[in-house]
Amino acid sequence: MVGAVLFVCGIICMATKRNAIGVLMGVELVLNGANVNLVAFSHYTALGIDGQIYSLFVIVLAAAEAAVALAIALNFYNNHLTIDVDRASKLKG
Amino acid sequence: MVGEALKYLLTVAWLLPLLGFAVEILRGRKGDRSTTVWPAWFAVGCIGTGFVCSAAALTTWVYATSWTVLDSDETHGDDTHHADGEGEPGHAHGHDGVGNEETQQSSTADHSWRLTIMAAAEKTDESPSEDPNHAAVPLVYSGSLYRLATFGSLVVSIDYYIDSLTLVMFTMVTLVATCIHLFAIGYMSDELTDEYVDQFAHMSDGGHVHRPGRFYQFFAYMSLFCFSMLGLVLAGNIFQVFVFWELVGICSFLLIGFYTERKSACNAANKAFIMNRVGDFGFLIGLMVVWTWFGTFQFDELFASLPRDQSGNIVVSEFGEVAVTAHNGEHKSIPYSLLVVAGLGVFAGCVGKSAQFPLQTWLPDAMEGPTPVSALVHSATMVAAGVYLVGRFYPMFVPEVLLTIAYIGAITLFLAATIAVVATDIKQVLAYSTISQLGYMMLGLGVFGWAAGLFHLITHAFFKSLMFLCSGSVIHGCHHEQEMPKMGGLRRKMPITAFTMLVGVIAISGLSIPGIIAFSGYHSKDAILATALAFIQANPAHFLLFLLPLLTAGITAFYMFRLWFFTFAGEPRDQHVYDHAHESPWIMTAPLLILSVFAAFCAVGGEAGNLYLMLLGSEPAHVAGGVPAVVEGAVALPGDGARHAAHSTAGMWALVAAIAGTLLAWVLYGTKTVNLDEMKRQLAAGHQFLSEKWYFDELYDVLVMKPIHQIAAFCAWIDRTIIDSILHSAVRLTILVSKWDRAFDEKFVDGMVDLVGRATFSAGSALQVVQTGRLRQYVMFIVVGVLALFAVLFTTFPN
Amino acid sequence: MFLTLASQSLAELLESYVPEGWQYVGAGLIHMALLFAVFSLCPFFFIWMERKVAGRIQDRLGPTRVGGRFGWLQSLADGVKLIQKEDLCPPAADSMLFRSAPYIVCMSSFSAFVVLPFSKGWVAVAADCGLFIMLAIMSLEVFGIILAGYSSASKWSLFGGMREAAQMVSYEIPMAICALIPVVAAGSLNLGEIGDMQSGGIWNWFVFHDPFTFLAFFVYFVVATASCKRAPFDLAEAESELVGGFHTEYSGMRWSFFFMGEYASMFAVCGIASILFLGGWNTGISGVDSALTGLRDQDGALSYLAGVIGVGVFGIKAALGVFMQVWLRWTVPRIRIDQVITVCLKYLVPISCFLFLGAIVWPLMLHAGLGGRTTWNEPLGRRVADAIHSDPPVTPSKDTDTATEETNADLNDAEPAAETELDRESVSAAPLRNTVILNDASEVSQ
Amino acid sequence: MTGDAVFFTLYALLACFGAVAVVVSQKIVRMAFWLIISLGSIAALFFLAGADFVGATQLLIYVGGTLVLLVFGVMLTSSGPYLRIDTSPGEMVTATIVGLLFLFMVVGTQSGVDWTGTKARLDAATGTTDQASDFESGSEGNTLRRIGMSLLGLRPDLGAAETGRLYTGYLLPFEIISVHLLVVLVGAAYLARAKRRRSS
Repeated sequence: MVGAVLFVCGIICMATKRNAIGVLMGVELVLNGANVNLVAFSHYTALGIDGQIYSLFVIVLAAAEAAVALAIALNFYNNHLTIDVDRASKLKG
Repeated sequence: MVGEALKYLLTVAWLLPLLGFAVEILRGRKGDRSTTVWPAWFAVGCIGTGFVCSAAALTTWVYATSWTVLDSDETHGDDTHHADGEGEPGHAHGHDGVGNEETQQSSTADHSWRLTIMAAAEKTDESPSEDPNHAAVPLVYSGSLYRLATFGSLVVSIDYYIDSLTLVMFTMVTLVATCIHLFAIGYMSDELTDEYVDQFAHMSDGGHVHRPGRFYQFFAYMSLFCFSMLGLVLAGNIFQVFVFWELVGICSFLLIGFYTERKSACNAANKAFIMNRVGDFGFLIGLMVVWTWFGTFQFDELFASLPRDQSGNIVVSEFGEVAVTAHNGEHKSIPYSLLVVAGLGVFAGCVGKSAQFPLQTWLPDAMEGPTPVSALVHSATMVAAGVYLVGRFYPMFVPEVLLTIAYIGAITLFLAATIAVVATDIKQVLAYSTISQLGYMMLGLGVFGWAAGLFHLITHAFFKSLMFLCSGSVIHGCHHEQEMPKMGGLRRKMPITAFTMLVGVIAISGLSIPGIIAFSGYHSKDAILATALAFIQANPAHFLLFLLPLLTAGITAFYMFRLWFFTFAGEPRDQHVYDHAHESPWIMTAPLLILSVFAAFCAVGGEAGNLYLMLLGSEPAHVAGGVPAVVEGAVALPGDGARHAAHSTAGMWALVAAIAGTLLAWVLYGTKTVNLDEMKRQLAAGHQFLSEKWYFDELYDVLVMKPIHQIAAFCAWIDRTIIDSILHSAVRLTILVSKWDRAFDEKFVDGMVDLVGRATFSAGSALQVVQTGRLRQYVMFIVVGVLALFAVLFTTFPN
Repeated sequence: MFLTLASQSLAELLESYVPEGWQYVGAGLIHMALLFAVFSLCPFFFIWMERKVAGRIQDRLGPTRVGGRFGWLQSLADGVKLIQKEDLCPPAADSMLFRSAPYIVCMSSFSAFVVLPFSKGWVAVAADCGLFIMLAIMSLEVFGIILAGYSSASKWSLFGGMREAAQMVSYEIPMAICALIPVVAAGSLNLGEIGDMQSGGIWNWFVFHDPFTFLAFFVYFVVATASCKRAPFDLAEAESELVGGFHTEYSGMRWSFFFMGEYASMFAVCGIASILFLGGWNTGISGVDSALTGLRDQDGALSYLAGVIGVGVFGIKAALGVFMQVWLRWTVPRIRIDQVITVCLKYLVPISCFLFLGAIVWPLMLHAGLGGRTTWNEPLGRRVADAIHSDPPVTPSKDTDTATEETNADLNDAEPAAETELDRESVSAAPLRNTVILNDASEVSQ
Repeated sequence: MTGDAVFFTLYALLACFGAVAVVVSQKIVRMAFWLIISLGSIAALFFLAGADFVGATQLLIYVGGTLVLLVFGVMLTSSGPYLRIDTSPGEMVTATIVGLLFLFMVVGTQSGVDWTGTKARLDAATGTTDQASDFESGSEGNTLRRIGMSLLGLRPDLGAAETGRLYTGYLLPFEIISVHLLVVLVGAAYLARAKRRRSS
């Protein structure tokens, strides 16, 4: 349930925030929603510690992803002097 | 396991030169390539070890047959048979080997022993009443070393076929080759430099060619040569023989053309190679026939599959067909003519290899190669290969083929001998003598003197290599002077060479003091002549087959002594050459001595001697008894008995001829009684005719070149006038078609393609709207998509 | 994980006095009070101590007026004064963040004490990875500081906050590594266990465990000083350049919260140091330690007394550490911010990594070389075995003894601190062998 | 209502509230703040779920690391004093609608699952009893060693020690993720540095 809420909030955040870093936060939220479920399963079902280990990996990967995404955002900012993702429409067909 | 031991020994002896070749050609390139001498010693080591191995193998074999093969002639038949009984392992294996033939076929096992002439053995079982001589079953070990490939029922594999002939050949080849290698170390020593000046290779500016020495290369080729020859001898199937046959050819090509810079050398190499191709074409035809009708290349299976009646004749049905049982047991009948074709074809290969009558002209030109090469080519390896193959393939030859062989041999030997009489180049003389001696062998084989022919092959190998080495030593001593008229009196300068040469000359010209001392050539030539005599006694129509060799025996003696007198005796004709002449170093003379010993005494005892009996030990079963003429007009082949009967007379005639020739030579060249130039002028026509080699090259020119040129011109005309016009019209037609085609393409095909392209493009531009480049809209898309998906899921699968 | 107050002994003590069922509540309350007292009092004490020490170092008297001749109550007076001050919030500031920042700082540095044991068993949460949790919680402090610096719309604060954050984040790395070194030696993250391991004799302290821990102690101390932004690493709040750094705009109670947080974290890191390296609540004299252990085994008041003594010892050690930091502050000059970062990233991190490696390799060398043991009193192999194998230990037998003999080496790479003394180790022989087998097999399978 | 339940509800609500606040708040730094609240309470949930190592990791890495990183990013990329890029209300509405739909769907799915039955079947299937033993052992949340060992490739909790069977743990993923982190480090450094060179 909590996981679901977090997940959805994250998605909405990703969907609405025009700030690149806001989008990042949304991603973090989504990942945490997943983590909550993992840990919950590891606690209440027979998933054992595997769930915890998965969530560990998820956390680490999220950190890495955040680092890279932030670097990208910085780069983007220095090229366009903004981090509004809507301006990042170079790929617009 | 006698067979095991033999196999391994011979395989080692066979493969060692290959190793030598590889090492020399690869390592030789490195380092101080042109001034290092080790490749030579490496090669000598390889081939020498090979000689030791094969000698050991020979001894092993002799032990295996418990010396019985070396007993006297009359009983050797049973004794060999008996020897089989004693040579238990091989024999026993042979039996069960035959018992489960299929497994033997399927398994590449080297242990698959087959006593090949089992057919003959069984024949003896059927008819114990027969004369034991007919039951002479050669002791043969054969098997497969390595299976290369299997095409359907055709198994291409590296087989070995070991009988006494193989062993003797091995020993001979390795021994001679060793001596020649040793000799070559001395002879080729002037290649040991970075700046080899080739006096005979002229450049466009008239200067001499300067090139780094090719010492290591020479020895690498020599090793490869020996390897190929040994493989040919060891080969257990005709296909393998063919492979090594070609290898020998290419080696001879490389070695004859060793002085690449000399145009003559290149031409000679090409000539040799092309002439061999002509022969090999026939060989291929023979192979095809054999494969098509016998379905195998294995010697043993081939021999076993030919049916022979009691008298050794090939059974021919009234439809002129021969019912053969193929190795895999199936029966089919072959047109007798095809057997003839196969025999002739294979023999054509031999003709090319051992320079028989139509194709003999390459051999004298092959003198362009270094003298050791000539020695090797003429004695042990190249030309011997042809004769060996004839001997090896003997059981497949039907009488007609044998007759052809005999006539070819006869013609060749006379022709070559006559040319040799007038040749002045020392090596040319030897070359022609070789040709004629080869003719002798062919003749001997042709007139059903199997052992005799091969006997001569061996002895000839010894004394011919000896004489070539001597001439090499002379040439070396005289600084590459080959013209005999410029020599003379050299025996004072180079005594060893002169002495050994004399031995060789006596040997080849078959001189002897009967009953007291006789050199090898005497015995072997006697054997051949005896066979020939017996042959013409059996069928007098072919009397030439005895007369020509008899005559030639005299000529041989004549020109050989002419050579000796020219070179060594008398007064020096060219003072300059004489002054600079010198005896060769020991490394060249030692082989001479060794070889002279063998040349003199290898055939001691004649037909009762070890060598002959050894060869006889593997004589095809039906030869000993001789084959009577089945139908009127066919040739009858004499047996041992007839041969012995004819022996004494033949020997006597031969001796007389030889002595006559010798005396003539002495009179003409030894003493100054006759003025040679005078005689030459009187006999100008004949002399011209002979020294032009019977105009053979011109003959070929007229017979082959001119027609080819005219045909070519005719073809060219056809091309230009007819074919070109056809082509042009075709081209125009094509252009028309292509015009139309182009229209079709542009209208229709391109239209289709464009349609696809436009469709894609419009679709893309339609989708372009979706591609907003807005990250968050993408997210929305994803979410909505997932929603839709789940909605579909829930609606379709309500729990 | 409900807050299980480690109050068994006190509960037993109370059993006889309070009605059935209430003793836990009572114990809980008492401990709450104690903890709160400690948390809120130690900053006061340290502030006073700092001022006195500073005065002494600078040949002053320091505070003398308030409360007796040593100015005991100086800090209290300061506190009162701060409370009286007006609580300003700049108009341009993001007021919510501005207000909440001090609480974050204070809360994070105080809640670090939750897992810090003061004496044997005297710990709020006997967490198995206590050290880890502690570091994690203390890392939250950075965030409060950033928020503070950012939300009070002022250059000084922004600069200060940025520098502060950069400095603390980068110093957390070597701090964690240095803290891991004794953990490697101990084979446990549980602060309580780590403390128990060092009982009995000063030579059992991890400082003297091996050369690497010895060096690591000093490195840790430096890094800890830097990570509580104490001098000489306090450029971020240098009064001379940035007028107080990130808390320029703060005043009154909120401002004092920052300082309470700072002192609390000072005490926390020093507590960590004293547990990890200096034997925690163990006096370091073996006789006394064994006596205290005996005392603990008694029930009721005696064991409680032992606990209190432990608290005293621990507090003294931690306070000494804090004193060291104060001393440094007034003796060493301040260094530039780039130097600060350089020192951290270019020197301290490599050094600590090297020490970490050394600490890992050391037991192996020790075992291979002297056949010696890396810890003196606690059979760590037993704990590994239990973790692997929750069965009750099997009875020792000859073959297991011999078997475990050769398993030792492999065990070391399985878990560096898995050195055991033979008599205790045979207890866990069978599981140990299993470990080894599993270990090798799994490595192969990887 | 046990203490666990109390704390769970408390933290769950806090987390959800933080998440929602992240969504609605327009200032990027406030978003970060609320994100901290949310993630911190999620860490607390982890503690409650007996996964205190994971919880601590969450605190250390997310709150102490990732979020600080984010705020750094905010500060480095903020052109004005308080950067606020507002989202158009239309988007907001659509996003909310879609999100609510999604939420509804997920919750529906969740509630549709019979958890106890699933757990029973899972236990029957895997036959693992470690959770039970974990509960008995009283020291709930002491998953540290087991996690560590499974990262080293040992799975004693699956009863490998008894049976000697081999459970390859997470050694390989562990190594992979370490390398991955290194790569990310280098890559991020490169990106950030490259832009500096270009801007200067």
